[in-house]
Amino acid sequence: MALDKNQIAKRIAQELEHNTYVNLGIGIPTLVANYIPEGIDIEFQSENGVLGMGPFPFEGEEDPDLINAGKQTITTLDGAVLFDSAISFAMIRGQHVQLTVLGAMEVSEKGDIANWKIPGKMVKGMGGAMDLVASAQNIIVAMMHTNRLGDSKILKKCNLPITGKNCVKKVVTNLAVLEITEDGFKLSERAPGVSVSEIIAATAANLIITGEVPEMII
Amino acid sequence: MALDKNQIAKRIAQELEHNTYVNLGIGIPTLVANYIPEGIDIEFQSENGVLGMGPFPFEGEEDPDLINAGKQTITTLDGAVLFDSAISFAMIRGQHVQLTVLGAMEVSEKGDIANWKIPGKMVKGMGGAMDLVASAQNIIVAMMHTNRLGDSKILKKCNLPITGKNCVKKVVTNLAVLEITEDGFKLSERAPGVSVSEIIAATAANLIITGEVPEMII
Amino acid sequence: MINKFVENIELALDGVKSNMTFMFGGFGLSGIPENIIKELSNREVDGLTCISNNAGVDEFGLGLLLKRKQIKKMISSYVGENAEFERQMLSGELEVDLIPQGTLAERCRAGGAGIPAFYTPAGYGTEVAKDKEVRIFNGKPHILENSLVADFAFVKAWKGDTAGNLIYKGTARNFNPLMAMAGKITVAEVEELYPAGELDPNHIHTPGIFVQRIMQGENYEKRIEQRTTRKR
Amino acid sequence: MINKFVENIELALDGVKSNMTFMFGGFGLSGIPENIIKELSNREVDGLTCISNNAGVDEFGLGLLLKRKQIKKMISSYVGENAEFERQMLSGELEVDLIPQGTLAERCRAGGAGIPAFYTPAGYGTEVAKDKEVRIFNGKPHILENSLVADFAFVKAWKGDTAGNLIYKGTARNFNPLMAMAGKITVAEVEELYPAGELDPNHIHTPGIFVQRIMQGENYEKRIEQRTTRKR
Repeated sequence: MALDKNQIAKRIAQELEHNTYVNLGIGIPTLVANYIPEGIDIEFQSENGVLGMGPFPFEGEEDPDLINAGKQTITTLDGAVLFDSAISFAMIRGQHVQLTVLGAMEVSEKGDIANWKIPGKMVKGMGGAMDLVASAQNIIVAMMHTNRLGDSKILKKCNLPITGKNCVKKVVTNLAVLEITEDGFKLSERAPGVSVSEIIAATAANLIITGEVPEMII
Repeated sequence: MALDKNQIAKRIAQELEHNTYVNLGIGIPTLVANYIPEGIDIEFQSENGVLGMGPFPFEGEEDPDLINAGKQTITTLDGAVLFDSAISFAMIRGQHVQLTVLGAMEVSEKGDIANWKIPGKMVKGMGGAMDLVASAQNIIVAMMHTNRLGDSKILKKCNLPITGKNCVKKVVTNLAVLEITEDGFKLSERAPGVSVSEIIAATAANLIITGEVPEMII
Repeated sequence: MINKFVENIELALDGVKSNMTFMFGGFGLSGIPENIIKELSNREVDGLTCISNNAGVDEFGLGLLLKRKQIKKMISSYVGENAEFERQMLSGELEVDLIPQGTLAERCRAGGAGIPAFYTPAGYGTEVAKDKEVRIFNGKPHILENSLVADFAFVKAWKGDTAGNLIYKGTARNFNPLMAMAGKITVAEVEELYPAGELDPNHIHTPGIFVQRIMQGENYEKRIEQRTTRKR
Repeated sequence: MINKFVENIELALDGVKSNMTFMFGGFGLSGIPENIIKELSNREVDGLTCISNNAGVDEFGLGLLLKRKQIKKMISSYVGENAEFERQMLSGELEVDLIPQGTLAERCRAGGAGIPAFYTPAGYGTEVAKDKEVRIFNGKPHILENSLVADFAFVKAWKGDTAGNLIYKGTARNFNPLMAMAGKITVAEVEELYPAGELDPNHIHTPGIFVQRIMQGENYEKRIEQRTTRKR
């Protein structure tokens, strides 16, 4: 069965490495914080100026002066620190943040990502995404495999204006885990109960498949 | 009679304008702080990271963590602020500091200044001087008119490696006040009792002299 | 000490005119200069170029100026919260320059720091790089970005003193310290105003030299865009 | 929380080798990492490239490394306090790269911030501009300067916590926060070390993300170069 959003987040959480700083984008990526594996120390950075983000506040304790990049009220943990937007992006551009997880509208087999604009229709802006994808050492995309019309978001080439070139390393969707290799998308895991042929059918790009494709362990 | 160092500082203090930020170099410029005219509010910036410098500390109250750019122990006044070297030079480079007073080995009639290096002999480095002279809106040089060998420091062209080009606006020496105009040095004041011909004799550059040259009022 | 205190918002906004370029601190609705924005929305100034990370919401923040069509051009990184904004942009009524958030922050800082231009990898290979110089450093392509300055920068701080020194709270800091540096005239409104000497000089985020006028703000609404909580 | 605490100076300096590039915070003798410099002067490491605003005095600070000829090259802005330095430089034993102080600060910050190069007016028309690209912005010539990074950055703070967050005191801040950003490995020694959570997150100057190791310093001498006082 295809994963739900929480299960996608849970699968991505398995990628977290001990003692690393991580930036989580809006949407599914935010959910990753709920599934940090035992024994793994992570600090979450939010590009609006906080490192060491904690869970949402208890009801009645929301502070309008303490939000994340999704404008959600948050809390901070021991060891947290606040800073301005220039220092925040110094962390990002200077590659001090090891992992970025973000959503996407499209990902290409070269690792290009599009997630900021649908010309003539939706123009929300790139926010910090262009800075993040241009500099992060490791970028994982969390998204549904297809859009609302059922079209594949895994493409040979992005149709939408891109956010960054050759930057995505891995994609986790409701159907599969895909690694981006020099030769394109490698299908490395499939959602429990989802067959390789179902994934191929839902994917516009070519998939490199070598041997048995294991099921994800969620 | 030629001015002493304190009198040079006192004459420069007359140039201070109300509500301005001022950076004083090492040596004679530092003395300017002792002669701020009544009714003039000034804040002194020191490029090692302090704005709102006060007088030297009382004996026994020196703080090694509170020094000026000349490595002298200082105090701070109400409203003072401490910052890092990048912010300090953001103030300087960004033209937030209105006046810079500094010493020199040579000044040319184009407003070039040399004060950081005697090749093969003395190489202390430029410190913050190159940043200051490249960006300050107003630069006044405080120095002796001649060097220890009696040679003029007011030149048609600098012989030493320069610190900055076309930047000095005014020079106050023990003998004279000189303004730098498009056509070169204009002799605008002379030290009390010092004659125009004495100044000409001590000066290697041409001097523009129009009418009577008034005596400085110290 | 150079006194930056102004008694009221009229003095704070002295010299504000149509067709000027303004910077506004804030991220979303957090840390925006509420009093100044409200006052501007009551004035007959338009044709404005506004530099701000976001564009407010329909009835608050810069949304107030958008509604009255006072803004000719927005320079922002993310404008997704404002339906009227999207309408004006897609219809062509509003000019919009969208900039990567880190580039926006750094361009403001550079403007204040006298750095006219710098190279960044953000936006290489995208629309953002159009007509911009590309140069390779350490094997990686970067684009040249220019600094930004404004006729007025409007910022909001938690605490301030009469010397213009500012301290921000939490993530309400965001773009405020950078825009404070980049305004030809920077006006700060603060929640708490102190006499010079009351704030610890080690703890100040924006040195007073960057601030030309400081005023006491009032009636802070501090709207929350996404009130997210957990149960006890 | 990511724990940066190391128990002793051996762990703090793990990986230090000859021929590396080091940054040292401090201005004059104020805010220098005294413990680390002393330890380095007792080790058999040489051929070092040292980036530091100054070069210490003859018997203290980086003067200790100079005396033992551990330094191959200095990158500094002002070195006037050290007679041995001047001797080694004029005799050609020591390579020296003198850089305008503001450019040095900004190059370190740029190195930490992922900005490979920027334009500054400082040094235009001087020896400093030799072989550097010149470009006119707003009618004024600027030169292109590259960022700096180091194998190790050694910094000294007043207070620190186990998450690596740092707070500096007075003018001992200077280059420390900028070099902290630019070290591949940044080691901080602090006067006062606290458990994470004890320092106010609004008041931290260097976020812990820039610091890889933090250690408790001891026996701070804090020499004063120019003891200037007034009479009561």
